[in-house]
Amino acid sequence: MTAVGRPPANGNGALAKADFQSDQETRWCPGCGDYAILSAVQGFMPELGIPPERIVFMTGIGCAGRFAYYMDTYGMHGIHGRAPALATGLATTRPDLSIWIVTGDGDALSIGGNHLIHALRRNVPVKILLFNNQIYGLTKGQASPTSERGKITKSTPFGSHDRPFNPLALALGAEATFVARSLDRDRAHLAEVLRAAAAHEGTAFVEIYQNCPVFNDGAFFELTERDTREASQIRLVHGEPIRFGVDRAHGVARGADGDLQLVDVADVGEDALLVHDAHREDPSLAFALSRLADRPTEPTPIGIFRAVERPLHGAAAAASDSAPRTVADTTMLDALLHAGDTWTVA
Amino acid sequence: MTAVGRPPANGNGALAKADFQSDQETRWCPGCGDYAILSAVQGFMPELGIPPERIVFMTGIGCAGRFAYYMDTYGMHGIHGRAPALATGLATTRPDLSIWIVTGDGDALSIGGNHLIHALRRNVPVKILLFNNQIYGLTKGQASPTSERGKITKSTPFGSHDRPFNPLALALGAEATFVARSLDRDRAHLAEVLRAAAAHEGTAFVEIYQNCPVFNDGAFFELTERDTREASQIRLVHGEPIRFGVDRAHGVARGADGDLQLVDVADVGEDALLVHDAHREDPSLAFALSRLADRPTEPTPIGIFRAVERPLHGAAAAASDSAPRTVADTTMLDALLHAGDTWTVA
Amino acid sequence: MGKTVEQRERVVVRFAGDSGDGMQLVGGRFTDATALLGNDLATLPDFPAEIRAPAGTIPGVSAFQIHFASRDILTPGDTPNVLVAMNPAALKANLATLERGATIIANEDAFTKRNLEKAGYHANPLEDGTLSDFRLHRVPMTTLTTRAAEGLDGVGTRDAGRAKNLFALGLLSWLYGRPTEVTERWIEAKFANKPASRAANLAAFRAGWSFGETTELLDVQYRVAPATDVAPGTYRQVNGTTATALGLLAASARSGLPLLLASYPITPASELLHELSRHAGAGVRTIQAEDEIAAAGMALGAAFGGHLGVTATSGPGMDLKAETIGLAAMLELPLVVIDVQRAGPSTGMPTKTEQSDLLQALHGRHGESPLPVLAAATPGDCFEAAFEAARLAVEYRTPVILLSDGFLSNSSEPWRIPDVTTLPEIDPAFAPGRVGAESREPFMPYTRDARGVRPWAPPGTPGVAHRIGGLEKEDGTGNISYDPANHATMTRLRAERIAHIQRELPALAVDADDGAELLVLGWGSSYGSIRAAARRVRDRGLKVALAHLRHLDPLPPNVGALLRAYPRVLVPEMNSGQLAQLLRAHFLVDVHSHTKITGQPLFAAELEAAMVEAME
Amino acid sequence: MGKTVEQRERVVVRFAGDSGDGMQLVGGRFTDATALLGNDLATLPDFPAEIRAPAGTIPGVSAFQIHFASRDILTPGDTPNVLVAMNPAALKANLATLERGATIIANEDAFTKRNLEKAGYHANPLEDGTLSDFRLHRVPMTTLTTRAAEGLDGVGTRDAGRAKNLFALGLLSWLYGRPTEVTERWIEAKFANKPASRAANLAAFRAGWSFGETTELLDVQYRVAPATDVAPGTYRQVNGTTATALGLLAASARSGLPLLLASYPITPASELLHELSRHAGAGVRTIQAEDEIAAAGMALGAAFGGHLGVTATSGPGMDLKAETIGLAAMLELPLVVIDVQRAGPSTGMPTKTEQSDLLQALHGRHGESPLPVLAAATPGDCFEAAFEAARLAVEYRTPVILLSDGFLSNSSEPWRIPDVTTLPEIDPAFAPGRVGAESREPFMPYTRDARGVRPWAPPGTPGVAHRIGGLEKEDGTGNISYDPANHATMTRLRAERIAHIQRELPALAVDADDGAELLVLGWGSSYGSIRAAARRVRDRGLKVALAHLRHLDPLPPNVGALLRAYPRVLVPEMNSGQLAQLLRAHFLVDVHSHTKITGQPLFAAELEAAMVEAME
Ligand SMILES: Cc1ncc(C[n+]2csc(CCOP(=O)(O)OP(=O)(O)O)c2C)c(N)n1
Ligand SMILES: Cc1ncc(C[n+]2csc(CCOP(=O)(O)OP(=O)(O)O)c2C)c(N)n1
Ligand code: SF4
Ligand code: SF4
Ligand SMILES: [Mg+2]
Ligand SMILES: [Mg+2]
Repeated sequence: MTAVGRPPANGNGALAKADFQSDQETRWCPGCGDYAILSAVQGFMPELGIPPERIVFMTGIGCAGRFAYYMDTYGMHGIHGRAPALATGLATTRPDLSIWIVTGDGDALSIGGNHLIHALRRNVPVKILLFNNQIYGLTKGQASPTSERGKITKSTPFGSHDRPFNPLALALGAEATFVARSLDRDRAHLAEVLRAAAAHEGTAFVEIYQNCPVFNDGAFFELTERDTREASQIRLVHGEPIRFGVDRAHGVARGADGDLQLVDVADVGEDALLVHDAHREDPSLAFALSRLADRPTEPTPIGIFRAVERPLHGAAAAASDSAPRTVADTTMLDALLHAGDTWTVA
Repeated sequence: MTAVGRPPANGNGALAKADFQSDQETRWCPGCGDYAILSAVQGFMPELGIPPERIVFMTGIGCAGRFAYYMDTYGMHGIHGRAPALATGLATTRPDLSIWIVTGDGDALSIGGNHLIHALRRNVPVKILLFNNQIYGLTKGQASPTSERGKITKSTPFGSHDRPFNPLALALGAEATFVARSLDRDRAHLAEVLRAAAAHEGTAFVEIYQNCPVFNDGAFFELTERDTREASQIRLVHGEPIRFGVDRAHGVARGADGDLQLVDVADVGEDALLVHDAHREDPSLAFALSRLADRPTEPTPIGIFRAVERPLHGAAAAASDSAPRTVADTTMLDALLHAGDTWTVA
Repeated sequence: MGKTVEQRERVVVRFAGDSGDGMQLVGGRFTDATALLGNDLATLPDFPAEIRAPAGTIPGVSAFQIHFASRDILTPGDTPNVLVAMNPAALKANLATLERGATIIANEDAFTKRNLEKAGYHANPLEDGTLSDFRLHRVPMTTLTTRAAEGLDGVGTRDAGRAKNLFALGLLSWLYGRPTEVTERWIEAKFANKPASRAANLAAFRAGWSFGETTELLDVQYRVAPATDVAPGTYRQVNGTTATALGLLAASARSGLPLLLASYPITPASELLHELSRHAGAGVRTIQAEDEIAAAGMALGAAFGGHLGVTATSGPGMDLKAETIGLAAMLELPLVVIDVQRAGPSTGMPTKTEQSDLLQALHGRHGESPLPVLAAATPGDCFEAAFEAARLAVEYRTPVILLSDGFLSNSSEPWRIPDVTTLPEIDPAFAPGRVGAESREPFMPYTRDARGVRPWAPPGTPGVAHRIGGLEKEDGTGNISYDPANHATMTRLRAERIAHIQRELPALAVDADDGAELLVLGWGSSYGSIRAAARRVRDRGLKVALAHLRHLDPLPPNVGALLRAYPRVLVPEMNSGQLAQLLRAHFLVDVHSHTKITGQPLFAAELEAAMVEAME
Repeated sequence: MGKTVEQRERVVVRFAGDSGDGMQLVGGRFTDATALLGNDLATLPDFPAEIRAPAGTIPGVSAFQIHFASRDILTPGDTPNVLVAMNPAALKANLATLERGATIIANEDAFTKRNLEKAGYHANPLEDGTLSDFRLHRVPMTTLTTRAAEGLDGVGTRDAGRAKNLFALGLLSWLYGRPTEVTERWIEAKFANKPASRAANLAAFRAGWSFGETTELLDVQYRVAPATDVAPGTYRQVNGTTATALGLLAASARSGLPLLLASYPITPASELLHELSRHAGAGVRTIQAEDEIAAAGMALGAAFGGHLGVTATSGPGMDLKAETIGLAAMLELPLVVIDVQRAGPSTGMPTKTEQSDLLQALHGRHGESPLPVLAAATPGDCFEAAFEAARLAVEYRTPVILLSDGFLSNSSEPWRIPDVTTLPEIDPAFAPGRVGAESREPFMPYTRDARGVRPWAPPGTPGVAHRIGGLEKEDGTGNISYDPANHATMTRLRAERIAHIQRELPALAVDADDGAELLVLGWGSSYGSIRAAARRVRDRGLKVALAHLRHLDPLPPNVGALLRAYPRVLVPEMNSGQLAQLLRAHFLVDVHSHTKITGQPLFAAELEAAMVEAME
């Protein structure tokens, strides 16, 4: 990939969207949700105020994985499912960089599941954008770990018979410190979530519902299309009672058994509603919210489920360094070589 | 491994513990918790009323992995972390077998994490016994994904700086249908949990706290030793209010913010206590319980957190078979070969 | 006004258009009609690498090539006699493959300013003389199709526009006198409950045909007589994927072992997963695993349970399966691993073909873990190769690697359907169960028969329960052993068992002109190209000997003798000379490599040149 | 009563006992004293495979062997002159390795009925004449140790009992006149804040010494004079693990690149992770990854960021790293992969040594992905080999595989500490940043210098931001390309870059007697045994030529010529002949293999025989 010109790397805020657009022709299918996400990310980047050369996009394999080529930053299009591992190596050694992972539902949750949960557990300072289209796009339409049960695909002609993952619940079970969900077709909301993710010090996990018009068209229309979205988007706002629906007539409250349930505000009154708290140390509330909707075809929470700060991977090591981060100089090396008992032969 | 004699495979209940003891000399360190677990499992097996030749133990690599050699059933000591994959292939094709996986905290949660979460998601009919000693035993003492932060090990001389997994929370985030925890040193409780696991149709995930006297001695003594266990075991019993502690003076209740908390029964009264419900469809309660204790050095729930039935992996496929499970006979094969347009050259 | 009809022995037609233009569909239909007419044929789809690159661009071009003849043919053909170009990009992308004098049929409606730009043309090649060396026919296909569909009820102009590929099909069907019924029947069936589309497509197809019939534009019509030198029997068309699936099904039927395929999707191996997923009725279980490691593990787990365990993948997946294949080698259990090779290294060029995984198949595992490696030669041969791979795996209790490639899996040819009763039986020879006193005797899972094969006792068999694992085991008992001498013994026994397979392999057959001084030894999918090249060489009156390896390890018994029997040996490969290296190491013979690493199949023409050169 | 003192040129002592008896500790102390005394030496710990097998059983035996001499020596010795047996199992497990006449010093207290049974003895070998061919000394070590510790305050009988290994050490130290201060100093330090243990151990050590001094039991004392033929310099003891760690640290220092080691624990490679984890102070980062795939990925990610990325593992882990190594080959980024080979296949025998991963290192990836492969020859040589691996990786932007093995990593020898200023500088030659107008020029990440090496521009470098990946890329720009000709070009360029390394390799040195007709060509850890065997062969007055490969791919320039220069070539390997296969394929020379696959190092004696036989 070739790099086009840019302002001197003085980190000044004068950056524009164009500074993040590479010269590569985008190669997604017409109407692919990835276009909207790319545009939203490129549009948001200048806000970071970080010069493009200190930003890195690392991706796995899949349609989503092509993302790296379209950002005029540093980028690595790695191998399938391994972006979190590659990024962990980079993040551990280069705390000065802003590192973003772009991955798909198969890349992150099927072959890459182990690296994902360990990156979350370690709280590696990287942002993970999971483009969830509930299908394998690049390989032309097989079931993914987020495909609904019964889905007919090339690999499941009689319907997928496995229960899908709930990516947010999985992340929360894996000790994630920042967990959010947004939509390819809601640029403003997506930008907001990206902003919060960027501000988060540790691993930020962002699931983005992304439409694949070719192999799984309309999977998220309930949440994204004008006629239905108002009724089905449950927008989470920290510190506010959780209301949603036409005229915000509905809300989320705790039932007698302690489980969360959807209620009519008219019946229970505003005060009975659950007030969203994304900063709670205990992930149980965020987990319960992530289980509210089984599939994105019913009222589904979007926004920031959880955001708590916790020590970063590598931080402790840095602290434990007896010397400042450095490479052994001649003297230090000489000392290392001579450590322990030595003897001299004349 | 050689097999010793046994009663004809008529599945009669006349089996005894001895029928499950192989002729191999056990090779764990003196005092290892694995001995107690092995004895408990061998002692429980006859209850199944299944002839040993229809029982299979599949293990990964680690001290725990040696388990397979000591059971006089069929067994495979596979490769590190892959037992769930091997077992899924067997379970999918051999529903007539009772399949048990024995794995360690490194085997299951480090290298094998991806297979574990996918086995749970699929609800493969296997029982998974995770011997959690919070250390790498076989490789002589490195940190494991369940080692506490700050632990000094051979691989972490300055203390492990990563947050450990909570195995039960991870399993619940991965759609597990049966999740339980027991102790190497509480044979009765362990047998009870094994019984429930065996009765569960889908994937049963059982974490067993196991003492490694050589590399991590006493990690669970708070929960297992006479002087402390009464105060720190929170025994979960379905349908009963959750009480624990000396004179069962303490209990678990929901706080004003909806989070679970430990309370004095005297203060809140028995009625305020949370009544355990392992059969709830929504895993949120089980998840909250799994987060009650951060480490096994404080009051910690043991027993069955969650047990719900859900379609088994493969079941749907079985149903979808247009023919009964069979191999193509000559006619069927002939038909398959001639499918589609054909033409004949004389 | 009658048209002259000319006979042709062989013709290569290439349909090229935008991904959205339905060229693969047209190719498939033309192929079916051609097959039913009795020509021999070979086809090669050429997909774009991208999912769906921007319409009208070069990366978006999708093509389908068919080579058909009145004699048996061996490849999809190096260069087309006729190129059907549905848009400027399709023309530009394929022009280089044409020889001067070739025919180009272009949909002139698509040569708009916008499309020309997208294809990177500054001027219209249909007008600026670019094509003066070719026989160009400009046909306003879109217009004619729309007109043909006009007034059909329910048919909008969009439906009509989309049917222009059927117009092209009709035109070519006329040009080569292909039967029309089969195509019309197909249209009827395909669009049974989409009357509008059915009407539009039928109209377009017929319009294309009558356009050829009536206009002056095309003055000649060609005939390619049915092939006469074809063995009698019932035929069908298969690509390598289908043939592989059928071979595995046949092995399942002849062994009585239910088939489990566990795979993780990867181009171009995914197709096998798709194909076998549809055969639950034949007792086939398929699992889309979470990754390739799991896929191999699931197949091995099923094998432990007494099933026929198969896993299929491509290069990157082979890397990941290595450890499990090594376990299978240690456990001595049957496991069929299919590697549909593609252009590497790393992600490489997923949609392009290559033969560069041979040495990995042989050595891509730690420790001494020999196993049989086979390769398929043609799409149809995938059937026998897959059957043989399964047979060796089951009868020798070993993982077997079958090498196919992207070219084989996608390209198709007529295939003579075998008589199932003539297929060999595969004997799993399970260890018998034991009861009572007998069952008190220790069971010895690592004792061996004359061939060095150990007993296979799946769970459920009474009286022989046992434990196996990846640690070195004691000869006979299978108990864990660290004894130095035992390790040496077991290493030898594992190797001898695989080597033993050589004894039952037929001698490698040679197709040699007497007095030939050059032996051309190939393997895998280059079979057709090598034969075709040899035919040309022979037509020149030159002499050559041909042999083609299915078994790469162990090799057939006579390979060494063969290599030494000819002064010169040429080994053509789509890699940097991997088989050559193997042969040199085994036999110390200075074989010469002809290598090509472009992601394309070998071409008969270049091989012809290489052979002639090797003779000089 | 004075004792006779005899001079010895070389002695092999083997300490053997139960895992719990602290034999490794005793061996280490004896080795330190021996090193300080100025003998040349080589040691080999021999751990039990089990974590801790039942006390007193054969699988529970742990041994430590040391070979020391007044001349330079090359191996830990084939057979011990003195065996110290702390219990019956230790005696039984090691008896077979002794030649008649050898000395056995047994702790008779441990030969109880129970212990004899555990070891599988029916009668007491100390009494039933089993040992009549040996010089047996029965010493009641436990009793004497306990007695020595009696009355020391705070010392219980348990402490005392545990100290018996120090008694044995004291006795052997007397027997071979080892300095005592160094050992006493060590005890003082080690048990600084455990006064009871300190007292008990000191007492035991001194008791052992004076037991030798005073009793009639041992009438001779031996002396092994300091080695004289040792090059001047400052020495320390290193095992292969430490030397590798130091080599990587040196490469980090000389390149200015901070070191990141990402590994997943596996025997015997874990030690390197443990060792480097302690060097955070030198800017070393270590990560215990979740698996080997992640470990390789993390190291590669760090390399992308401009660090020295290293990952270390053993066989099973190599299988798992294959895909990432292939990516590194495609990205053309530096990556050092260390394979500490162990006995395979599969889990095999984790604690035993082997050389069976060579062909995997060369071919264990899909597609054409050549990379440099190196091997270390001795524990000390691991320093240079690791440094060289890092140098090639950085300067040629390539993954490099360094082959070590279980024997090298555990055994130790005196090592001459190099003068750091004489170590070559390693130049990362990062691409310079660009600002202003210049930065508007396209940056070309896949242009190449004269050696075929591309620019390395880590993130953070202004004006040269770029994207790389595993798909085939266009020569120069690095843009994704499916162009057939480009793929051929890039495949060639990747291969030529690696081949170019050969030009800078020194010719392979030969140590040849003039007129020698046999060339013995080895690689890796068999170096010492081959030299030792050659010495014996030469002592017989026979002639032989020796050469040892560090670079397996590319090979040094003169290897072909060398092979042809000798009528006979012998290639000894701890595998089934993998280097031999490589040489035959490259040079069509009929080299002869001497192979051994027992999990043990090659022995000088067996190699001596093999050489003599090869000469006949
Ligand atoms: C090791 C390996 N296995 C399989 C593949 C084939 N492959 C490429 S992308 C992909 C999955 C794509 O699905 P997803 O991650 O959801 O991304 P999407 O294309 O939907 O954006 C697969 C299976 C590969 N490239 N490498
Ligand atoms: C692919 C692979 N990597 C690494 C190893 C080495 N290894 C064996 S067991 C083990 C971890 C053991 O820890 P755990 O799973 O907790 O089991 P435990 O020994 O504690 O019972 C490791 C890293 C291996 N055998 N295979
Ligand atoms: S296949 Fe789906 S996800 Fe991939 S580019 Fe096309 S529309 Fe987007
Ligand atoms: S190392 Fe620990 S877990 Fe392993 S056998 Fe010994 S005591 Fe048990
Ligand atoms: Mg997807
Ligand atoms: Mg453990």
